[in-house]
Amino acid sequence: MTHTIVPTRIYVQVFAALLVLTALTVAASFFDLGGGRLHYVNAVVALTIAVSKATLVVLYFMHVRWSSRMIWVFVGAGVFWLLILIGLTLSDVLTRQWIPALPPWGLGLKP
Amino acid sequence: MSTALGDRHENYLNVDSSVKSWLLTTDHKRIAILYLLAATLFFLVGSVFAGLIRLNLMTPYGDLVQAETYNKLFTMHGITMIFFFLIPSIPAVLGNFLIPMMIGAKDVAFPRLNLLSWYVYILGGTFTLVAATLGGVDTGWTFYAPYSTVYANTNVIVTALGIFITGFSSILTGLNFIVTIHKLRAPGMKWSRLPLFVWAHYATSLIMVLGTPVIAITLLLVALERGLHLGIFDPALGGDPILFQDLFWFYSHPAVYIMILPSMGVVSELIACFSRKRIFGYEFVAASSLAIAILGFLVWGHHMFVSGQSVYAGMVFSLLSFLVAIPSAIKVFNWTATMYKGSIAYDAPMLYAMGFIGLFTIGGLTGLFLATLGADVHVHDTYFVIAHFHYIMVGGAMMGYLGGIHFWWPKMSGRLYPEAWSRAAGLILFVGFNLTFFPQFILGFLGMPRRYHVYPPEFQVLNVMSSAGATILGVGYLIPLIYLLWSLRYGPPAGPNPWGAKGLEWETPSPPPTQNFEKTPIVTEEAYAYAPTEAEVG
Amino acid sequence: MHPRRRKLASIDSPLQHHFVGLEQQHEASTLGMWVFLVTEIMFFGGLFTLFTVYVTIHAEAFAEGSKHLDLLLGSVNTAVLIGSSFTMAMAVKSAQLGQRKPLLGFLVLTMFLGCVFIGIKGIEYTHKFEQHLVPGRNFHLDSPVAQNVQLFFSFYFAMTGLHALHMVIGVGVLTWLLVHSWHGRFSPTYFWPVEVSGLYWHFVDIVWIFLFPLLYLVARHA
Amino acid sequence: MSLGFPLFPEQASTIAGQVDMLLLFLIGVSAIFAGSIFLMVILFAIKYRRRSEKERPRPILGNLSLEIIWTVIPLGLALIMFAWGAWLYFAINSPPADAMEVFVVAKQWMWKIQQPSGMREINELHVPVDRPVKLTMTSEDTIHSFFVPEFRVKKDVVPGRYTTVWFQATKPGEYHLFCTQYCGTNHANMIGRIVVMTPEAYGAWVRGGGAAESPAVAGARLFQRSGCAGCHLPDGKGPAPSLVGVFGKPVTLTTKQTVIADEAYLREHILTPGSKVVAGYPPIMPPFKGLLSEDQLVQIIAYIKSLAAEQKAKAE
Repeated sequence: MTHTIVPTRIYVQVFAALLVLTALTVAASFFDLGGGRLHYVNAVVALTIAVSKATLVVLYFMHVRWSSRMIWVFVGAGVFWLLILIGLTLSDVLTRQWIPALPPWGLGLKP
Repeated sequence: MSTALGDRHENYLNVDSSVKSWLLTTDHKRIAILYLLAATLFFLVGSVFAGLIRLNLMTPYGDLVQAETYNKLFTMHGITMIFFFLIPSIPAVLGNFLIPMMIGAKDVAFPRLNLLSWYVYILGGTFTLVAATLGGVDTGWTFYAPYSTVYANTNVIVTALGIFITGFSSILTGLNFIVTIHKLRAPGMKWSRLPLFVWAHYATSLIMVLGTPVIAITLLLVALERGLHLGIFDPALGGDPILFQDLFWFYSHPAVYIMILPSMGVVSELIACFSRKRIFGYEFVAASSLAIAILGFLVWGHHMFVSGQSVYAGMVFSLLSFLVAIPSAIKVFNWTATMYKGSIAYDAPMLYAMGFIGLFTIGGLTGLFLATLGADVHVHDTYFVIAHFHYIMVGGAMMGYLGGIHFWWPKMSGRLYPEAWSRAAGLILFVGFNLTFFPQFILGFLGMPRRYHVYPPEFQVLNVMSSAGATILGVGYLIPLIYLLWSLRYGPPAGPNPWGAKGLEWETPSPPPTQNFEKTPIVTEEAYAYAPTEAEVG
Repeated sequence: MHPRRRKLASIDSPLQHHFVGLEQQHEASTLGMWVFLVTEIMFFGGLFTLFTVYVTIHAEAFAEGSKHLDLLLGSVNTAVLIGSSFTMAMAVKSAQLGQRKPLLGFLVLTMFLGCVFIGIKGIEYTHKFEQHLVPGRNFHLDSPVAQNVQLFFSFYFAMTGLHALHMVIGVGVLTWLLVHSWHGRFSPTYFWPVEVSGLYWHFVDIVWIFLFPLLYLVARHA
Repeated sequence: MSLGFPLFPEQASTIAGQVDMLLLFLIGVSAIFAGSIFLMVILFAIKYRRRSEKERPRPILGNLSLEIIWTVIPLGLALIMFAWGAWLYFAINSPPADAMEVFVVAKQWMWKIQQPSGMREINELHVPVDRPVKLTMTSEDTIHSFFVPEFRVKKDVVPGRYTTVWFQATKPGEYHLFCTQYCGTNHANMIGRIVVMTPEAYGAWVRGGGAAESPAVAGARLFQRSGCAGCHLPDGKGPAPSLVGVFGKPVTLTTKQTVIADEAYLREHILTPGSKVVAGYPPIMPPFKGLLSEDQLVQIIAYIKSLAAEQKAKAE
């Protein structure tokens, strides 16, 4: 059997890091990080922390750090496909108000 | 070839004939037979709906059925054929039967899960059929919001839940295949030696696993919206109905590849066997399956070019749609090149394979019209689209399925079917199919919209042609049903390898024993090693 | 792996007939669970996509809705769930080492924390019900964008509800594990059921790790 | 041709010929590809048919240059189709600035149309020949789709937002208007008529329609009656911004975002004012959701548009 036995110390450290990050993200939400102008800064900070937490869980609690490359590929595929779904959907929603001007090279449609 | 063995040996069919042994079986071959029976049943139900649709469209005035009934007919036709026949057909029947044998395994990785998938499929199907009998559903198989969530007065919730449930069957089958192909290959069965049928099913399984959950959550939301008025897709409550289309097509476009990729896998096997040649450009055909599976997820927006989607997103989706056409083209070219300087036999499966190439080529090329932005605007939601996807789904997927059934029938049943009848049926199907669906391309150019119960009289000539073709098509489907059943009792024993084909599944008796192989095979050669050995050339 | 060396499988052995050995069975099961988790990502992914779109176009209403959520209970629940992930990881380790008593202990602890999470969620749901924030006929809020706030709560209930359902299933799976470990079924060579259940449990934790900031935090300053 | 049916519908708009050229190109490419595949399959099937059971053809494993050729050529053709199609799509989606504006409200199962003169039609649309016409469309219930085969244009009509389509008819005559997005029981009967008339005939037809109010005039009345005019004073001194000249201009919101005050924004703002409040003004406007019909909304927006046009005219 080649299963890694992870030392308890590492689990405790990851657990502590997760709690600290949770505290950090809650604390950050009380401050207006964009200075009232950039409304998305808070969101970026909160999501960055969430991604870090998820990464810790995946790598250590779920043992991906010690897993075969195939598992990495599947984890990566899951995340990648989710980004495709979100990304291409947003590409539509966020550009709907852009009304195209008549192309400059023209079509000569007028009689 | 040993024909004397016949049915004498103990095999998966005669090992235990009690009903209980079938309903509780975990043998992938028996589960495949269970799927075959259920899928055939759903196909017959779906065909009856199709027949009534064509009958109604013989006249422009909707003389046969009321508008409500007609709308339910095309909805149930689409739902039954897509979710309950085409999607499970090749993977769950032929894939289940063959993948473990082709890779030299005794079963799939999770046999009990495999049986569960079948029960889940039957449960989902029952839900939908119950909904159909209790008044039907009239949203179209696409369930577009807000019609499905607010305005339809039919059994939308039950039907949506039925499809939701069946989705899990598809997910579990895909999961099972992925793990099986990764972990259960016989010694020496490297990825580069896998039959293309297995490659195609690997790609298909990826789509099932990555796409199906999205349709599941989407239809669950439709049911919740109807029941609880969540408002997520309802503009009256702040929602956006276009987002339903995004999520729906994120699955439903790749779902077309769930139907066609396995069929392409079948055709690769058939062309190689009946040309007695290794597939030309094996690596390219294998890689193109994966490319289709991946690129297929990036093109869903081409179903929404006139939906009010952003013009710029439309351009991105159009460009990506053209990219997914390339791997399909590569496959067609490679199959054709395989026939070059081959030794071609005209057995029934090969006729289906050649029919597939022809019809799929037309289906694929007309897909380009729909990917081209300016052209799609005109033909979108007209009969052109109907014709296009029937060329892919019936001309492509169905031809491949029938070709595969004919090819592996001797393996599954241990019997041969009458050759002359099978060739005649293949030709009748080809003629009937083209007569049914080619006129619909022209109807689409002329502007006849889809899902019309009545239509302006100038479209009648073409509609009558189409309905006439459907009659021939129906006869073409009935003939194989009859002679295949006939062969179960009267067909001569097939022997392990009636076609002289290569592949592990042909090295075991027909029908195969429960464990597939006497002992685990050890693979030492490439797939399709039809070439003469050194000694033979000598 | 020695695929050609076939072990004899007795009836009581956890090895199923079609595998070559326990190692192959273990790897297949782990891969199977990961593939399943990929489908789960996409399942929740549909909701996350919709939420992302609406939080962009109805930023203000979603911020207002977010402020009606109980940040304290949400934070406590996050800590509880992270704690349960930790105890689950320890349970898997105990199973790996074949230590029956610690395995039982950590399983019970994980189940307990899971139930605490579900309980707190129940309290939050009750509050929302009392405050008339459940979408539907009883929804009431004095706000110029009340309707879009209702949409926020539709997402809140759909997403946390689906997550809670996964928690309930997880507790069910843990109960099954508990029974089997009580009977001493697991060993250093056969512990994959504990490991794959652990993967599932951690996944449900990760979903919450994203739900928490998206629902409770992100929109607060929009 | 004596087929008994045509292969293409009549070309009756400026865009129709362009679309048909693209379609013919696609048909040509498809025919060449499909033809050569069929030919090869049949040729190979006959030429290399199995003559003896002992035949063992020599394997041809593949050919990299062939693979590259049959990847690159289709890719090149595909890119031409893409570019051509995208160019046309842009044109189909870019209404000329001077287009005559018609409002369309679709509902199960009819087309309600209002002419610039204010005249209303149901399931009929009269337009003059040789003049660009822009339709601003919305739906009262489900999604519908506006399709005129002879014009080669189509656009979904979506509840909760405005979509537009434009065309310039080239031949007087009558054409089908189809609903192509399935919308329920009588979807197939949601068929209308487009009547293209000479400018003279159209003028006479409009005059014959009697003294109908134009949408902007009706909108002005609604603007008074609904209480909008109490706050939105023309000089901007009221508690709400002046709406003179606002249409089509950028406005800054309380969130520091800038949006263009187009139809979509005005619509959203009238229905749920709280969501995007203009900077510098208190969020006191009541929501009009449920109080105004789609027709009335369109009229108020037409009025706000006319204010911008008036200002522009004065400035010139």
